[in-house]
Amino acid sequence: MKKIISLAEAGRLITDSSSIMVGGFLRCGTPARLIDEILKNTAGNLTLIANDTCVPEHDRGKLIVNKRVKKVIAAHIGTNPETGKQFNAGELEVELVPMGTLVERIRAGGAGLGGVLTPTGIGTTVAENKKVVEIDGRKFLFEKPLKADFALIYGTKADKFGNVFLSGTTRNFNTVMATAAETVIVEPEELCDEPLHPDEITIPGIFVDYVAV
Amino acid sequence: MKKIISLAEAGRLITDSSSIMVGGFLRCGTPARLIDEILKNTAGNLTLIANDTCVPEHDRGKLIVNKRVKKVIAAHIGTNPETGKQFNAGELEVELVPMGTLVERIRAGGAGLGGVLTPTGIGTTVAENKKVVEIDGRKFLFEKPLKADFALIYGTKADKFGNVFLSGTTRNFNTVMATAAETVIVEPEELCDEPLHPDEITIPGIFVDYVAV
Amino acid sequence: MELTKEQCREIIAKRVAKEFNEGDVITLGIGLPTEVANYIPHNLHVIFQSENGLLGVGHRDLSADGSSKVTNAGGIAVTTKPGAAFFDSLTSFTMIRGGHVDATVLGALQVDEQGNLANWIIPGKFVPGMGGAMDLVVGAKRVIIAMEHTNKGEPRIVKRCTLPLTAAGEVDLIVTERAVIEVTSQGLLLKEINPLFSLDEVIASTGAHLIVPDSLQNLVA
Amino acid sequence: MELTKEQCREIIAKRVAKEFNEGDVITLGIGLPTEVANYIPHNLHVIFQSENGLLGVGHRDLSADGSSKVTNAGGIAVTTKPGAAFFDSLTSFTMIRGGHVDATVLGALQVDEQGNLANWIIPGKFVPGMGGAMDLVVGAKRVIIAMEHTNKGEPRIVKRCTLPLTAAGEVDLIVTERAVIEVTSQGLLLKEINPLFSLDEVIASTGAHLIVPDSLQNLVA
Repeated sequence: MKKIISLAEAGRLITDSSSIMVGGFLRCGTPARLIDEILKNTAGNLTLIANDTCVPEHDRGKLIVNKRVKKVIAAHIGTNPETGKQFNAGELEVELVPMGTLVERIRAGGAGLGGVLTPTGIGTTVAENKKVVEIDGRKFLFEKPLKADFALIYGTKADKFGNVFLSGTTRNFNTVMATAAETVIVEPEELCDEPLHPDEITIPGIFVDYVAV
Repeated sequence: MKKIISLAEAGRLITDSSSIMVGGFLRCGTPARLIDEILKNTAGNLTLIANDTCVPEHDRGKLIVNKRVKKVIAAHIGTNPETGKQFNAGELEVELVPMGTLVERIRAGGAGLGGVLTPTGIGTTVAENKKVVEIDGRKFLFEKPLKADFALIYGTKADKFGNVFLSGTTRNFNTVMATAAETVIVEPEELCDEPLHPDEITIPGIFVDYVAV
Repeated sequence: MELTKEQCREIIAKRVAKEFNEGDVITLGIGLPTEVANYIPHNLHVIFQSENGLLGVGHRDLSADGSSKVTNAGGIAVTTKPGAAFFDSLTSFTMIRGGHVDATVLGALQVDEQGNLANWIIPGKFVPGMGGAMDLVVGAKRVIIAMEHTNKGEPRIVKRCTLPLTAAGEVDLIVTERAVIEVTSQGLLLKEINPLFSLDEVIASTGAHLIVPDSLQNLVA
Repeated sequence: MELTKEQCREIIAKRVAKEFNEGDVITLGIGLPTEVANYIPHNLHVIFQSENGLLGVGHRDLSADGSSKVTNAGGIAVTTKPGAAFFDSLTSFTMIRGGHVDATVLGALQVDEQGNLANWIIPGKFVPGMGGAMDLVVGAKRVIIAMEHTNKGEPRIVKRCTLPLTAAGEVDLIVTERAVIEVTSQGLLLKEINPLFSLDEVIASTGAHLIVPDSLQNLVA
């Protein structure tokens, strides 16, 4: 059985200077209520790892607006003008990573691999100061694994064993982030009394530490 | 729409000296009827990439017994004594790969990555003649991607778009092999008239070339 | 000949829409490339892949609100076509980087004679991030650039990109309102020209050498 | 003291079964390690992971035939426990290699003072393959070796493995019918001894130096 905790308790787990991975692609499949709980507390200096920084009014976008983040690692920040503003003002560090590289780096962290060898970014500024490896006549960029203190995961349904089902395009980064953090917290839309059917599980409970409701 | 073909037609696609990936973990989740079709034809000198060589009486095990295979790449061959016998007689080449490395090498092939950096095999004979890379003080083995001419995939259900659902522990290597071959053939237990629900798809149809019934 | 921005976009989107084969899997970039979907011939079945995790993108779902569970890569709620599949970002980029997407259509700031593409950084301007574009350009079997021929008269097709690259040597075809140009190992091959423009006009508005074949086709949008 | 093979296996399996904590995820190797599942205390909830793609392995499913869709890594049809999950080999080894499995129990041919493990090749004999063992030993948080203390009188716990390694320096604990031994940076620390054997007997049947602490516990199976 996984520890079922309240959203408030979950929010308090995130402390100053934590690194947090947050699932979601813009507003789709993102643990919005967990973010709101973080905002009720004082945790700042966070490192935010996410596909994007959403929009200023929603979930992880609000972490930026409220200046809780010191560094962003993301593939896209264009939908949240506040991210660019703070970056330009020197208040926020931003590491832009190609989306396919970001997801592979997180997977490497979660799967115990030493890194990623990707053709993406070769010949671009993304390759600057990185090792380029030639394999069978083609160039690949070595990219490092990514891990985090916390992963905040959205679930369409979850059970008490921590198993998660994700519907539609809500899967996005949630599945892979659930493997790559020290503490994984799921915010399900629905907590089911009965266990999910083993065939319909998107994230096996083994990866999940807390279900926050 | 994917080309729906007969099992017999599918079997004839496999020609001499092809490399074939075959899904399945022992007898579970393996395209047994496709193998039988190969055996009805003359294709030999095959390179077989699979988790194991099953047992002599079943599916890919029969390919070994019938001497259709010149090389095996697998994690385990112990359940098919014929594999060891042919290997000892110098009739069959065998490359043993740790299971987790095998699945990652196939994934790298399918996902366009340059290879795998794994801690598995460091300090063992598996590391012989391979590049060892030190990353942040830990040693990782560089392993090459694997691709094949054909992937023979089991499906519990499939639809006409090539989408596949896999039940129970039949997923095993089927999901990843479907990404890593030039031509991917699925043998479903059931071909559904209606499309599968997008949420219940284990292998998206984009990876599948033929559904054989 | 002066065309409005809207006319340019329509010509480009319509022409790109003719580039596909039955069953092709296509990922469209945001902006102009998205409009290509509106002009696919009705008897041609292609499948649109959305990098956020959807194969079989339908049309905009006007009944959905901001909390929709099925969106495209722009965050817009969409419907799905029969045979659609949902998947995670890992699988999405296995498709994209692994060569399982037949074609991608992207916009550009600059494209050059070597097929280099620059479409993500304008120096001095805010950089929104490359998103999935770098993976798409490297991984898709065919990279089609859909863009207006010039930027306020300034050539976008150049000898050598001066802006930071998105990917090196990956562009296959350039479609503008004036011409269709193929990137070959010999250089940029002019394939079609919009009869609204003269050959001289096209050459003059292009910052790179164009190989002009004897049999130049009309660009039919 | 002479124990039968069955007695040895029962002592070892029972003793290993006490090594787990509530909620632990455990992957058992084939052979003797599999028997550990039979002795887990009833009030302790642990989850068995099977490398072929199952979390929450139940017992042997006697109602199933050879075509069962739910098997363990030995190909045996099994039932599932409430909360079970199915997944593919990729996810299975993400769990295993990524450090998400709390403990693995494996057999051994040799283990040495540095925690090196040899359990997959006997020179001159047929090599069945390492299966998932190399990944398990490298990836599981805790590696427990469950084996008979000697092989027909020949020590299995040695100074330095002479057989080809499965993994280097990954073993944490060795449980035999005679003793429980921890692998430490100082060497092999004798923790418990089966009262059926004298300390001299244990030392004599071990091919490596054993650190013997003042407070030596009884091995209670």
